[in-house]
Amino acid sequence: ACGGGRSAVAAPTGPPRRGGTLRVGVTGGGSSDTLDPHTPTTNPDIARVRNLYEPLLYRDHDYEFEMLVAESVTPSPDARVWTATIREGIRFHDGRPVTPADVVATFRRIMDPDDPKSGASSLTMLDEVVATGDRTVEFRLNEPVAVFDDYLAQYSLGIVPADFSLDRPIGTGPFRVDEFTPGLQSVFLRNDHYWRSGRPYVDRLVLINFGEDDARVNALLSSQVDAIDQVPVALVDVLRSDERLRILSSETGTWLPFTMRVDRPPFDDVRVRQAMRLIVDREQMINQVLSGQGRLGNDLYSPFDPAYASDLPQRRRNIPEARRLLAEAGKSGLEVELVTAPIQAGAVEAAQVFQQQARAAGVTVRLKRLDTTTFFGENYLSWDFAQTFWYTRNYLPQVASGSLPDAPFNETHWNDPEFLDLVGRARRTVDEAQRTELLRQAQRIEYERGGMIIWGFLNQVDAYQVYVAGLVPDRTGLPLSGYSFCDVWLG
Amino acid sequence: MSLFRRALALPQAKVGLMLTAAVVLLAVFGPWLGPLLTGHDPMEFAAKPFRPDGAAGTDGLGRDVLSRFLSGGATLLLYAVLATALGVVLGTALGMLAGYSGGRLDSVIMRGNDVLLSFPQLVFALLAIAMLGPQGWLLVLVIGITHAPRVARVARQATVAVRDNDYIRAAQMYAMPRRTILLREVLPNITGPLMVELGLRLTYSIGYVASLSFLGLGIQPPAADWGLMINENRIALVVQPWGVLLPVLAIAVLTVGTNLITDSLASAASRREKEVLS
Amino acid sequence: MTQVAVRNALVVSDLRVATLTGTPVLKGVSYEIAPGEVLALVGESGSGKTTAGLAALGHFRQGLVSRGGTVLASPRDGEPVNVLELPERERRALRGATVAYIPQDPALSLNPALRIGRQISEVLEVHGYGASDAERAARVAEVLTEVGLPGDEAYQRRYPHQLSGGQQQRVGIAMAFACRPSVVVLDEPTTGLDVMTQTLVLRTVKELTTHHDVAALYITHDLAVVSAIADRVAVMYQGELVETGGTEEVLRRPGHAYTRRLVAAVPHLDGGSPGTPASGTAPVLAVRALAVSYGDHRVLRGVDLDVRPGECLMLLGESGSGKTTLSQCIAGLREHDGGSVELDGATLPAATRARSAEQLRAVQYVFQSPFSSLNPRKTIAQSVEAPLRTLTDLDRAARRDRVAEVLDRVRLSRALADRLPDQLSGGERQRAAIARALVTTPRVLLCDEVTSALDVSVQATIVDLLRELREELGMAMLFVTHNIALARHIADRIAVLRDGEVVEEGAVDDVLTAPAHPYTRELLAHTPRI
Amino acid sequence: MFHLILRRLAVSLVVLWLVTLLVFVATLLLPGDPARAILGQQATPERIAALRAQLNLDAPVWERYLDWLGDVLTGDLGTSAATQESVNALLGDRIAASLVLLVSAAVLATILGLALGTWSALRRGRGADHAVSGISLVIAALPEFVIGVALVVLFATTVFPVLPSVTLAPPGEPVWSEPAQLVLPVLTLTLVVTPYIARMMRATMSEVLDSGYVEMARLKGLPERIVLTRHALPHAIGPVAQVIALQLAWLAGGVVVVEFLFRYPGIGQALIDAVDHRDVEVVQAITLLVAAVYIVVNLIADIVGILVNPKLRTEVSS
Ligand SMILES: Nc1ncnc2c1ncn2[C@@H]1O[C@H](COP(=O)(O)OP(=O)(O)OP(=O)(O)O)[C@@H](O)[C@H]1O
Ligand SMILES: Nc1ncnc2c1ncn2[C@@H]1O[C@H](COP(=O)(O)OP(=O)(O)OP(=O)(O)O)[C@@H](O)[C@H]1O
Ligand SMILES: [Mg+2]
Ligand SMILES: [Mg+2]
Repeated sequence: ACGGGRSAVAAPTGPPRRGGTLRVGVTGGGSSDTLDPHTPTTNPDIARVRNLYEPLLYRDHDYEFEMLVAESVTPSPDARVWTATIREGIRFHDGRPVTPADVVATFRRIMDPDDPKSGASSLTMLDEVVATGDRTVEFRLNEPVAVFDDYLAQYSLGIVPADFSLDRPIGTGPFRVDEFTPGLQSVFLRNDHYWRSGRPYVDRLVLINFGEDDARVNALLSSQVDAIDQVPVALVDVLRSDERLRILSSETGTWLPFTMRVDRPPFDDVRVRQAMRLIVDREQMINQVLSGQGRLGNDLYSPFDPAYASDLPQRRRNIPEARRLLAEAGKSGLEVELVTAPIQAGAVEAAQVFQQQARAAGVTVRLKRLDTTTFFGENYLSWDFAQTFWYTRNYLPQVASGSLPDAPFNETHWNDPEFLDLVGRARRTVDEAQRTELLRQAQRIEYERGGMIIWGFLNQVDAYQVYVAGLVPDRTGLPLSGYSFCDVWLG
Repeated sequence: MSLFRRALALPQAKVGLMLTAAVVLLAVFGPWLGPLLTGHDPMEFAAKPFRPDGAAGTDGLGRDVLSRFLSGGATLLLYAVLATALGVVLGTALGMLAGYSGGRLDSVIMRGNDVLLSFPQLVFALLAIAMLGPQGWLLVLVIGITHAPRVARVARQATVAVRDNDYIRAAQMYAMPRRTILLREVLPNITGPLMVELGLRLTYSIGYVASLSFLGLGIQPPAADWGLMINENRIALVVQPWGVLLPVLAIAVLTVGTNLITDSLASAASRREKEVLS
Repeated sequence: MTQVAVRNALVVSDLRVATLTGTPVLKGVSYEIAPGEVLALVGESGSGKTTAGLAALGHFRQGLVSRGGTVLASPRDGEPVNVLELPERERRALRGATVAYIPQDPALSLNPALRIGRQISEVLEVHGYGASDAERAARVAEVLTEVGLPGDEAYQRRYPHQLSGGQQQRVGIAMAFACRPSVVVLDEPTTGLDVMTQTLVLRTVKELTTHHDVAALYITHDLAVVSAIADRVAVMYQGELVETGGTEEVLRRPGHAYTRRLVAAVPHLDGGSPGTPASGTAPVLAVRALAVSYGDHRVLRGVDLDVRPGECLMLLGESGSGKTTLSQCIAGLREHDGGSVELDGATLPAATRARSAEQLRAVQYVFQSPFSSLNPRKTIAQSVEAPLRTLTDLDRAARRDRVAEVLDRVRLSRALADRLPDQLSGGERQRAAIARALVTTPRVLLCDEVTSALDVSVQATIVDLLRELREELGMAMLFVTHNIALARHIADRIAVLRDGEVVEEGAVDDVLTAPAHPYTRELLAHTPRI
Repeated sequence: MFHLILRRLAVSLVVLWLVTLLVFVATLLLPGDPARAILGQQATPERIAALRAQLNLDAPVWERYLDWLGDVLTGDLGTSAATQESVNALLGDRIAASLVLLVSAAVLATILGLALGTWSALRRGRGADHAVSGISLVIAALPEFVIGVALVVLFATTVFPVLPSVTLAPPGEPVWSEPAQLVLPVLTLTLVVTPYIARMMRATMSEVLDSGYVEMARLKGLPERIVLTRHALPHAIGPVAQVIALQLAWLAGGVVVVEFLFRYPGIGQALIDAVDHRDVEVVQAITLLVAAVYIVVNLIADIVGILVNPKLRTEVSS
């Protein structure tokens, strides 16, 4: 979907020009590449989904809500029923209008008990989806959820026709499929029925998989692609000095924390967790791991949430205090194994830096480096000390994904009764001020006792040729303006 | 052994020995030398990543490249030597047994050999490492096993050439046990090709360990290791070439050195054979 | 010296050749050969014979350079040219056309991947012999017939490996004579051939040279051959010609000390001291109806042999007759299919592994080639000690003493004990091998062609040594050979083996003077004598 | 000769069968759940269970082996766990692409290697020989990725940016539709392989040139050209064919790194991908394929060896 937000400032000036082919190099992907709107896994999957399909609403470049297939999404006073109104005149790629039946079918597909899609796990509160008018659909929940719109604003919840099949991957996105070769590339054409008139500007969009950093950067340097995502941060300065290129650096809420299991020794002792948090030199982390391309973290996530607890004091490295806490816990000379894998650029590097930093406090960190598949394999949720990676999310959806006992990815096995009570109440609280207060208290608990070391937020750094216009910084954490290419044009 | 003396008489062997010795010395004493020269521990953060600070700049995590380079050869060498030793010992044993026994045992061993040979090396490494994780002993094992069938071929061929010599028959006539015949009569007479193979395998091992590290399957971070350094610093080749160039140079010099020695061993061995024949 | 009036076909004067490092190989060699004449060039191994021969073609092996002298070769219809001064192109044109070469080992010199007809015709082609392919084809057939081979198409299409050694050598000769050269250089062309084939080859060479007026340089170290073929002899010693003259004259009245040594070493069929046949006593070694076959090929067809204590039996037979097979069966190195080998009346197990240490000690075997029977990586002492280690329980010091004792016995200086085989000469190696066989004081010693890989002069010393040892130690001996000339020097009795069967057996004198079997007679007839 | 070749063929088949066994067992031992690997981090337990059932991951091992072997024998390499597509379809284009890469590199390296080897054998001990030996020694000493990176820096990105550094074929069109993209990968592989062939060729040729029959050919007065082409070269073919075969077989497996580096859409890239995703069927297919290439190439080399050796060739007739 196309963002509203600020307008682009790039080399080509004047009004946007139509036409041309935009070739984008995207990190990752492989033979399991898919066009399924509801199971995007890798970056290329996400990039495809973002351009072919649209959910009811989504986050724009500033991480504010933006209505897409829906014109509005409003809660009932008790936040148990949410009503979405479909945008007037919106059509699928084949020209058929979007009907409430399509929306209902979409959610049935996602929630299919035999084959639940990625979005299903965070929609457990959803009882049923009912068409209530020509253009309205009701989402009936089994409990009040005050921020349900946030749950709907996911790229993996794109609206598709009721008769959707992967052989005819149709959505309402700015582009439609022309060709698709798993593991290699996809070619999309302009969707002439797109609801935002005049857009997209380019005729063709080619998304090309790149497994290798080298190959991707080299392809950009040798002008075989127009834009690439995820520039290795260490190369930012070099690429910036190249006149043919532009760097797109976005501040995001993406984080790459260390996870400590709070229910197993040695991290079941809160003093050990606190000591570990005091060991990290966060500035050094950002400098060494991210080459400075990041912002300081304070062991709290969701920095763009209005309820973010920015009043809590910034935690800094304090080795004497860390040693004291460890001694108190009887864990001086602690030895731990840190499980790491290249789950994201910088992950293995961060582990190495942490290993080095821990020495100062007399903590010996052994690195166990796995490949990504093994990392996310059978033992994924049972590592005592590991890492994880999340894109920008607001607080409550993030808690639902990772900080509740029944959350699908509760890596730290976080199960704090006081915290659960606060969060549960907040979820049901429609009043924003009241909710914010509850969330701040919950964050304070995580700040004091949590199992994650959140040392910073990563900037998203991408690069493109100077003749490409319309790419803007994006807070969601997805690269290249959130992979949204409908505002992009070629000078 | 006279083979060595003969080989050493060749100028290329001297050059090879010098190159190899230089790199080995560097690898062995580098870990002590590094901090003295640069003032930085190989693990310590000296500056931001890929900055031209220090003699050879910093690496992807801002550690001092020179210091890491100096301490990065030991593991590579150790693994390469161990893997070579394993492969040559295993392969020689199998090859000699096959070549000397002939018949059914020979066929069984050599077919097994063929199977191993046709199994792609890299897939083997990939699978083994995916199975058990990248560990030092596994690297040594994987590379050693990869070498074994190749060495076995050579050892078998050499053994077959020696087997029908009358001195082997004489030993049989004195009812010498098979093991003794293999060790005392056969082995000393196939040292020529085996030494060549040893050198060749060592050269391959070095490249192989480096290649596996390059694919992220070899020696693991944060170890300072030449192969790994190339992998880690490759993206910044244009900005901070030293992180790649120093280890590449060292590996190249080392392999060129071992290759030269191997070469001279080969020509010394073939010359010896010619002399024996004439 | 019959054709003084005729212009010499090849005149070599003051030829000097040295290695790249400067060591002289030929120190001013001069000789000349007239058309139709055969000059034999004799000399010990390494004296420079091949070098001198190749120089006639203007060819020096890699590592050797010419250091002066002239080689004048006269084409059939032209002026003599100095080969050494010709540019490379013209030298090539000369080779094969004016001066041709017949190599020592045809098995190595014929290209294994080319049909023999092709190999002959290509010489004709490059030298522009004949006007058409048909003419050349006819010449190939003709020259093959001249050397006594079938010239037909099918034969020409054979590959070298499909010919026997003698046939290969004759192809080599045909190749050399194909262009009707005026000079041929033959480098030991009969070494490695059996006597019958040797006679055939010698006869062919003789015929061709006289018939076509070709000057031949015949390189050899076998004086018997020299007397059979050469008109004149040149004796080479350490890169110099020490003596030249008519064959008769040189062989009868050798002037130079080296020549005298050479002549003395030639075994004589009619000289020597016949042993005393020990009859009556029970045989120490008895072979009964021994049969061996390889697949369908029956190598031994029921051989019976007796060797009595203290006796030497010579087993005579041409190449491939089964001599080695038989002796290895006795030694237990080869399994047999039928029959038995008995030691003192008791049957020996077929395989060495099944024999007792006592039996192993009693029967010892000396291999044909001293170059392959000693482990090149073990010192002489180690090799000689090996049987003691496995077959006796002597302690280390006792073993060492025994080794020293045996080395003395075979007249090997103790200084050589710690050398590796390749630091010894062939004769010394063979002594070491004999020492190894003697170290367990065997009752029967099997000697398989122990002299055939050695120089004539060395051969004589080994034969002498064996005779003395037998007298000193009183052991029985089976002496396997294809050289009937050695009979009187060593044996008491002879058994003649042919195609796996013993065709004649008897006391040396009886067999040599009154051979019963036609094959034995033929053998005797073909053995060249001085 | 024919029974010799037939026996060689039979041996190859047995080896190939053993390889299938090894491949199957080895891939079975891969840890991790393919289902989870396919679905990635965001997978829910229900989805994983559903997929496991669909992939028939719970059947007994021998049954799966027999099934798989039967399919392979009928030319069906199975269904990719990751994409749910037929492996044949998935790999078809990639095999073609890899073949193009391999064959061009092989042809180039063979020609270059033979020429250089012969040339330096003829100039043994002279400057040119030392130069060729030295250079090939250094290149042989460099791991392939180093050569690849160096070429990219030289010709694609930094020094002379004239060639593309990665392969981006329009979908549906074969990689060779843009030959410029093939240059660097082919060049890298060629540089890796050529030194070995050249060195072997030099050694073999030196030996042949020292042989009695070559000396004899010269003594017959044959011009050097004929000595070389008719008498020397044919004898080098047998042993060198073996080395070329080994190198080609290496290429088939070693192409992974190069394909990875140049993002070349061949089987090497598919392999790394498949191992990452525990896409067992694809790993099996590719491994088997590479093994088969190895076996076939060696078979051909042996048959060439038999054919150029008149002794073996005429075995039946004599
Ligand atoms: N290529 C060479 N380089 C250096 N020295 C050589 C070379 N070829 C031969 N020689 C030396 O030259 C001498 C004469 O060798 P040549 O082959 O002519 O002897 P020969 O009389 O033919 O011996 P044989 O009877 O063993 O054939 C020997 O001492 C030998 O070591
Ligand atoms: N291992 C074998 N396999 C098949 N045939 C063999 C084998 N060894 C020997 N022969 C054949 O057996 C026959 C006798 O061989 P043997 O070696 O006993 O002959 P020989 O009399 O010692 O000959 P020479 O004088 O050449 O040494 C020959 O025709 C030979 O081809
Ligand atoms: Mg000679
Ligand atoms: Mg014999």
